[in-house]
Amino acid sequence: MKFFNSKSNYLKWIWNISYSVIGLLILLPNTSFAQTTSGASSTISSGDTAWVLVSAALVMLMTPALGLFYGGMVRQKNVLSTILQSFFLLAAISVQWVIIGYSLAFSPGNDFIGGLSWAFLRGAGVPNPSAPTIPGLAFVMFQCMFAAITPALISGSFAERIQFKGFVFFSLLWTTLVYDPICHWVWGGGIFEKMGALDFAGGTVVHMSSGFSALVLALLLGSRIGYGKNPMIPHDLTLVLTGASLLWFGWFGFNAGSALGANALAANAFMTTNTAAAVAALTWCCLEALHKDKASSLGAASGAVAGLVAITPACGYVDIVGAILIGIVASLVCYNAILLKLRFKYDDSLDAFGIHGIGGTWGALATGLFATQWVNSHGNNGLFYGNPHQFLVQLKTVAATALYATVMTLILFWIVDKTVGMRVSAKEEEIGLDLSQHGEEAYRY
Amino acid sequence: MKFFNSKSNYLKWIWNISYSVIGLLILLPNTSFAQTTSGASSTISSGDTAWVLVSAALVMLMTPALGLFYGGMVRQKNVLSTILQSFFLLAAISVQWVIIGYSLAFSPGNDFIGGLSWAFLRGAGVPNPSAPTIPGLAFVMFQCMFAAITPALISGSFAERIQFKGFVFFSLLWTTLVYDPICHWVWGGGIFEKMGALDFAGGTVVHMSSGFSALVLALLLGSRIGYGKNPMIPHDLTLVLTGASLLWFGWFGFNAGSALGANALAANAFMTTNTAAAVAALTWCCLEALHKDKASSLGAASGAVAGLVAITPACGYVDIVGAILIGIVASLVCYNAILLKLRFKYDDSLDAFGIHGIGGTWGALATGLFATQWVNSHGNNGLFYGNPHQFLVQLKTVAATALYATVMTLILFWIVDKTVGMRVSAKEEEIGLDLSQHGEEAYRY
Amino acid sequence: MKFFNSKSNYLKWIWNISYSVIGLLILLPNTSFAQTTSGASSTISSGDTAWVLVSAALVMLMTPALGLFYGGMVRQKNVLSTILQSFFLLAAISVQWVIIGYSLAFSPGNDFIGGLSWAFLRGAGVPNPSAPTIPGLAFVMFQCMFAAITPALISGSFAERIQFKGFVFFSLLWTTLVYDPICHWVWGGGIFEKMGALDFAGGTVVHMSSGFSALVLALLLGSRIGYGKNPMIPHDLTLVLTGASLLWFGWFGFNAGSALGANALAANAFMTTNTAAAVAALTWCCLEALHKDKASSLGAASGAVAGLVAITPACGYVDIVGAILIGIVASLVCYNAILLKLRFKYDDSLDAFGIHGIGGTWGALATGLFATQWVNSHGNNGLFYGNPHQFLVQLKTVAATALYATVMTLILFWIVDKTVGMRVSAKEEEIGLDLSQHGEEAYRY
Amino acid sequence: MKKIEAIIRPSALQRLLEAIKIVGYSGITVMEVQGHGKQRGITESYRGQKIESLLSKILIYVVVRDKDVSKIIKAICQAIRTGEIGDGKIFVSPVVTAVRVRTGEKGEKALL
Amino acid sequence: MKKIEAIIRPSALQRLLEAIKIVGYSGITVMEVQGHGKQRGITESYRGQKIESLLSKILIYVVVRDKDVSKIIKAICQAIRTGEIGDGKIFVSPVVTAVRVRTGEKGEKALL
Amino acid sequence: MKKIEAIIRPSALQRLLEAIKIVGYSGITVMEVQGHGKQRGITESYRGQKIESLLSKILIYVVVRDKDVSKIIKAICQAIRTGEIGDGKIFVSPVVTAVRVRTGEKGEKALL
Ligand SMILES: Nc1ncnc2c1ncn2[C@@H]1O[C@H](COP(=O)(O)OP(=O)(O)O)[C@@H](O)[C@H]1O
Ligand SMILES: Nc1ncnc2c1ncn2[C@@H]1O[C@H](COP(=O)(O)OP(=O)(O)O)[C@@H](O)[C@H]1O
Ligand SMILES: Nc1ncnc2c1ncn2[C@@H]1O[C@H](COP(=O)(O)OP(=O)(O)O)[C@@H](O)[C@H]1O
Repeated sequence: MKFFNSKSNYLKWIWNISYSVIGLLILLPNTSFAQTTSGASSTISSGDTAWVLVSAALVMLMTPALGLFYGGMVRQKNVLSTILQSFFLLAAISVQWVIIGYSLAFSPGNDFIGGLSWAFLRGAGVPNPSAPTIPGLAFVMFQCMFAAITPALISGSFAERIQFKGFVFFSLLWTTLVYDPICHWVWGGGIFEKMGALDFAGGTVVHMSSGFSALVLALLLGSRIGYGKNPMIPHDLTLVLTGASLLWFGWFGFNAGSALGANALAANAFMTTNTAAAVAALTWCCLEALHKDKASSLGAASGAVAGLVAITPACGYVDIVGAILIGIVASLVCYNAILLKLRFKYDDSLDAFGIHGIGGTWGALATGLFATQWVNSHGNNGLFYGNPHQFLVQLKTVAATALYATVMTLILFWIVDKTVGMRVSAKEEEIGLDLSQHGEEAYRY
Repeated sequence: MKFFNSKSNYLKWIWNISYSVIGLLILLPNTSFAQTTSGASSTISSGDTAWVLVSAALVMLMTPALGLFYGGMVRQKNVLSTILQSFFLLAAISVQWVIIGYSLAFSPGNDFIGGLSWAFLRGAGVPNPSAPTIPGLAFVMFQCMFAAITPALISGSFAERIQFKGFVFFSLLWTTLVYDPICHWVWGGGIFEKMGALDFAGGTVVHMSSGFSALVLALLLGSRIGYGKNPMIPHDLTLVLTGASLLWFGWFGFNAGSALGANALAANAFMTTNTAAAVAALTWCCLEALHKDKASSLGAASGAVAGLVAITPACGYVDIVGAILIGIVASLVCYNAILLKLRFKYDDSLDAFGIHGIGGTWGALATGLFATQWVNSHGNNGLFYGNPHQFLVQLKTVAATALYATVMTLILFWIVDKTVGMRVSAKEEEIGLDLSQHGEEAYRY
Repeated sequence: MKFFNSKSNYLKWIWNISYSVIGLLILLPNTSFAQTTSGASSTISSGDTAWVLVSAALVMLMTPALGLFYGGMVRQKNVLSTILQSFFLLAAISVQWVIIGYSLAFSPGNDFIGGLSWAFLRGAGVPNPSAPTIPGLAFVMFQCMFAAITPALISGSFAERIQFKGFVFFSLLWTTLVYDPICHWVWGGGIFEKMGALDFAGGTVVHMSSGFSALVLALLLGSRIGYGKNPMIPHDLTLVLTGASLLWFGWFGFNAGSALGANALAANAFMTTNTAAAVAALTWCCLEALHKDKASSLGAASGAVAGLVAITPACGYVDIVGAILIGIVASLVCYNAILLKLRFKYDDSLDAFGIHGIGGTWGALATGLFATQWVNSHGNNGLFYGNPHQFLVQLKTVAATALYATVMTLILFWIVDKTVGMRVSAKEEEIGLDLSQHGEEAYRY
Repeated sequence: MKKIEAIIRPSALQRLLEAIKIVGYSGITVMEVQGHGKQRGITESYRGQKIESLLSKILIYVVVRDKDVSKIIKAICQAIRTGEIGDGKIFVSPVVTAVRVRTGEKGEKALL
Repeated sequence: MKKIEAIIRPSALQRLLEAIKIVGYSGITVMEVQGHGKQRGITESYRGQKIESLLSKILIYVVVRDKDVSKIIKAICQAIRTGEIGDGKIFVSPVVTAVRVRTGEKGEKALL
Repeated sequence: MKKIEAIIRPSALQRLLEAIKIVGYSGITVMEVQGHGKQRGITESYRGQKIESLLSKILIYVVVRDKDVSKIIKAICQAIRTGEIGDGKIFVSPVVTAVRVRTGEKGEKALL
């Protein structure tokens, strides 16, 4: 069987990784941390540092939480592979980030990408200019967790039918060539930042980029065998609810942590985040009650996540009214996006596009509508506060992000599919990815 | 079947909610956040802010954790409905709180209830007087999470037999008319505060109010079909233990966060909380070992929760000796309260009264026994430290809370039962609430 | 059956505990907390306090997380007993610590053990000298959580065949006579500290001590019935992954919290912790891919934990290069240690020795290799930074810890086995510990 | 010997077990199944995907001496009949022999 | 009366249910089992311990009138055959009688 | 053809599978059941509610040619007998026919 013969591929992969790691280790002087603990420590705020470190831990938790959320939604035979996709990316991207990702995203470069001068965290001993009151490494790690969860979000679209090897290669390439650049555009001094785009915690860079890539992958990979005929129904909704709850919990770090300090702005982001999630969960339940007479737990969880996605770019720029409206509309659009999928019969298994792509787009645009300098004087006003220009800027970033993510995913899919392979064989799919890709079963009596 | 015909009820409900939301939106000027980020920011402590924001996140996690704790204890066919009751309330009360609850509880009013002047968080941009070192919104959100978990606690008593619609209406009314006022009495400048009652983190307002209401509901709803004949046994104790662990974890935010700052008082509350939980868990295990020769995992979890409940009002006023004694007695009284239930044959499904009602009452009284100004100079001494008056005050608040919660629950039950309906039909109960109320099943091969 | 006749043992136990508690309560003056909230509060940093309190909560979560991690790995009939072993120790050691453990570990004493002068936390109202910027009780509670998880780590070796009573007695004795002294040696001013040993967050005191004791217990208790013939395979890997994820999350508190402040050192520990965990998870997956052509989810989780164990003593002394190398080697040695077990046919059920014993030893030694004063000027340089002496010191502490833990465990096992009994009967083992020791079953339809 | 299989509501399990015990059989095997008969499932819906659920049932199975068959059937019906759809079905089928592994006893001796 | 047991791939369940419904039987019982036939499991490995896995299968079981047996078998084969190893097996065994608990009806009347 | 059902301890499953394989049958179906025979359960207690537990058992089921019945029974007994209560039971019942879905083969050919 094919999956018993891939040793050589693994070997190559291990070799390549080892080679580059060792190579870089030799090149690097060991002075990368010169004087971490001294330096300009007088400007460091212990309160801000405590908050950002906690936030980084909270965001870290989101990646495995996403694994549980997704893992509960697949069929039993694929649950481990789905959870592992998130868990593994937490590990893989954590390494990618400290070696090269942080540098590509944040080190000085051009409008489109940073350089390699901060590879291996060289120079991260001093505070990053965008977070002057916290140690440089706190900022690095906070951002690291964002990089880890973003490709994991995509995994909702190709669940239950992707090769593990193909998944690993694709995700590493995608993070390096899609996430890191867009992160540079938005927060690393790149083109979006220069255009004055507002994205507080990652509407474009996290949710849109992953959501549109997810759509492309779902289309390129094709549907699961039996899709549309056999029911493909969550195998454990308690896992889904646990995952969604931990996501909600972790999202406070994601959004309020993006204030990069423990201050009124963080409190505002905390409030808008919670409010939008709550409103969206209620809205989704209402829609279900209207459509099929019953609110469901999967619906409540989906709604909450949709609201959290949509408020992400806006949370530090909008007030309570903005948060409520963003939450309501988030559920309206995502709920219908998911129904569309059933109509057009593409198989975005766990609705990564329906929730992150659509929700992220709405959030990015809504920031251009509801942003107000009353909330954040370093932000800008949106359309409803008399500044239509901001909405235009947001529109442009939305279009650019969607386009870039789509095109790059097409290219990367093609490359990985031709070299390592992306889709499992029909037999492996029937047996399930847990057994065929990992030689394990989740549950046993 | 009846549950297929309730569309009109849902429609009405959605209409009502939308109507009021939109109405209020129109009435409100959009200046609700005037200058959030500026203001008297000079007095804000980033350390205190970090701690309270984290605490708010920890308390948020408690509500779904409660869902898991309760969800593991019901039969498989009701697990989703039970988890959803908590999850949904997190959403619903989060919205209620920012719209109207916070104002009812904390805005200036009379001795019994606040006003509507802070509806939609108007004025929350400045620090609340009771927490001058943190942003106003941090205080709002911290308190929001308390409001969300309190009605969720009740759900332990009516699990496995309540209509989802009835549950939603009842809980919203209960929060508005029972929780918000009592919160005002205790922390919002109301009658209890004026009497000098001590309730550090919510013994009366959270645990007693929910516990006594739970008892009333259990009696009014009647027992589950087959109660006393068929075993009604936890379907997944790993879920119960997971939930209990997360509750313990979140309770540090609940109790130590109630110091509203990162200081020695918070550290004391952290210590007393952990100690009482630990002592109570051990005591419960010992009682089981005596009674039936085996300590059980459900017992350890129940004991820990009983201890956490009992220490809640006392944690910022007592020292280690107080914490140990409160923990021991908490398990003694709750353990026996649960056995009473079996004698008197009422069906408090998951012992919401036995643990929160009884444990909360003991905690509120114990605060009047063990409180000492050595620990908290802003507090008061209790009976054992020479101040019998404090015990009397605590007695009064206990009686008033129990009475108010009982009477109001009677009234609200009657109203909701006559209009929306509270109990499911026998057939729906047999099928299980997951299928009959939500059209879902939790587990699937 | 034997396990129905043990009432007298329980009674004795309860009596002993009650007796000592009450005795101590009478002896103690109630002034243990004199002026907690005032005192030298001017030096307290709210940011540092917030961080350490949060870290304490994170470390608390690790103990039940370990329960889930281990619980998923045993067979279904033993899952509750396994989770309960961790949960119960959280309670039992929390009480032991505030009564006597903290004093034994940290109060002034000789080189080998502290005294009893700080029993019942007397004097903990003022900051501990090693953490001058946080309230004394914050330090006490942070350390408490370390004491709780350490004996829980051992439980991986004797899972599925130990008597609950024997387990309880052994663990309490072990904590008092093994953990508390070693903690004193390392952090309480004892012999290791005087030798200049570096152990940032507990490589020797937490992981080696538990790991070597685990090995001894596995050998003394003997293998599970059928070991080597019947497969003894994880019954729920989603639980394992959930536990591992929460461990990773909590470990940020464990390691970065050990900086005892929110500062650049904490950020460094955060980064090295995450990096080592990530690298080790990847390495383990690669080893599996090489050996058996498939990376597994159990492997990824095991690797992450191995990396976290190994970086623990080093996290505040090494930089990114050290973290990467420590992570890679951690997986190499632990992976092979586990295979050794299969060769030598001893039954370390869940590889407590293979991961904590071996990983902890490697971490302690590696600290002597990679430590650098660039990272922590209060630390020291290691061998690779020109200071071979440090490596020798580390070697000595490693040897002493392994020896002391081994000998003491031999003695304690003998005592408890002769008095209370350690191993369950064959029939109880066949039925499973959940039913035979706790009268419960985990799952039910 | 006959094998009696009853497919019943989960909530009727306790009553059934007692009824069978009274007739004098201690050997009983129970399994969790799903099914539908006249009683149909309920429509479930997951993000727009609809399926009709099967209902959770318990299959209880006891092998008895030929002469006890009608006694057992009567006892079961009495114990669990509610008169509502979903009460369940009983199937009786032949068994050639039974063996008690512990002793190697064969036939009816192995049953009790 | 005959009892027809089919042990099939989980993914074929829906098609099977529909096939049986078309023949006219609404009473069906389904259970989750594990097994292997010609199709062997895959080697699993957990920290060095190896075992050969059994495969997850569905056992579907329906009691029918004698005259419907061959119709049902044909319907099942048509519905789920892929021609690959792992398609499943059908076993037919005798049933002496059937009882509808709700009404006490016996025999073939109790089936439909 | 006969259907052989053995209800055994979970811990005996591996040995049983090997024993059956040796006799020459690769087709085997396994399911998780609960039960009690002479061996009774243990009293469980949950917050004061007591019940007697059923014990977890494995039901293993294999359809064989008539002539192999006694061989299989002997193999099973040898493989898993400990002499303790709880060793398990074997039931043998008639099977009318068997069908291999993949090929449509009927009868004993379909078994192996
Ligand atoms: N002919 C049959 N073959 C197999 N199982 C059946 C059959 N008829 C009924 N069942 C099983 O019995 C269960 C109970 O049937 P039920 O709906 O109570 O029957 P009725 O409504 O005819 O009284 C069903 O859920 C199904 O699992
Ligand atoms: N002789 C048998 N006795 C019991 N169960 C069997 C037997 N043969 C097959 N099975 C069951 O049927 C399932 C499907 O068999 P399958 O592998 O499709 O057979 P084949 O490859 O011969 O077509 C197996 O997994 C097993 O559970
Ligand atoms: N007459 C019977 N009918 C159905 N199942 C039975 C019968 N007798 C025993 N069993 C099943 O066999 C299992 C093992 O029986 P066991 O206790 O080992 O029998 P014994 O003690 O007589 O040797 C029981 O748990 C039960 O599930």
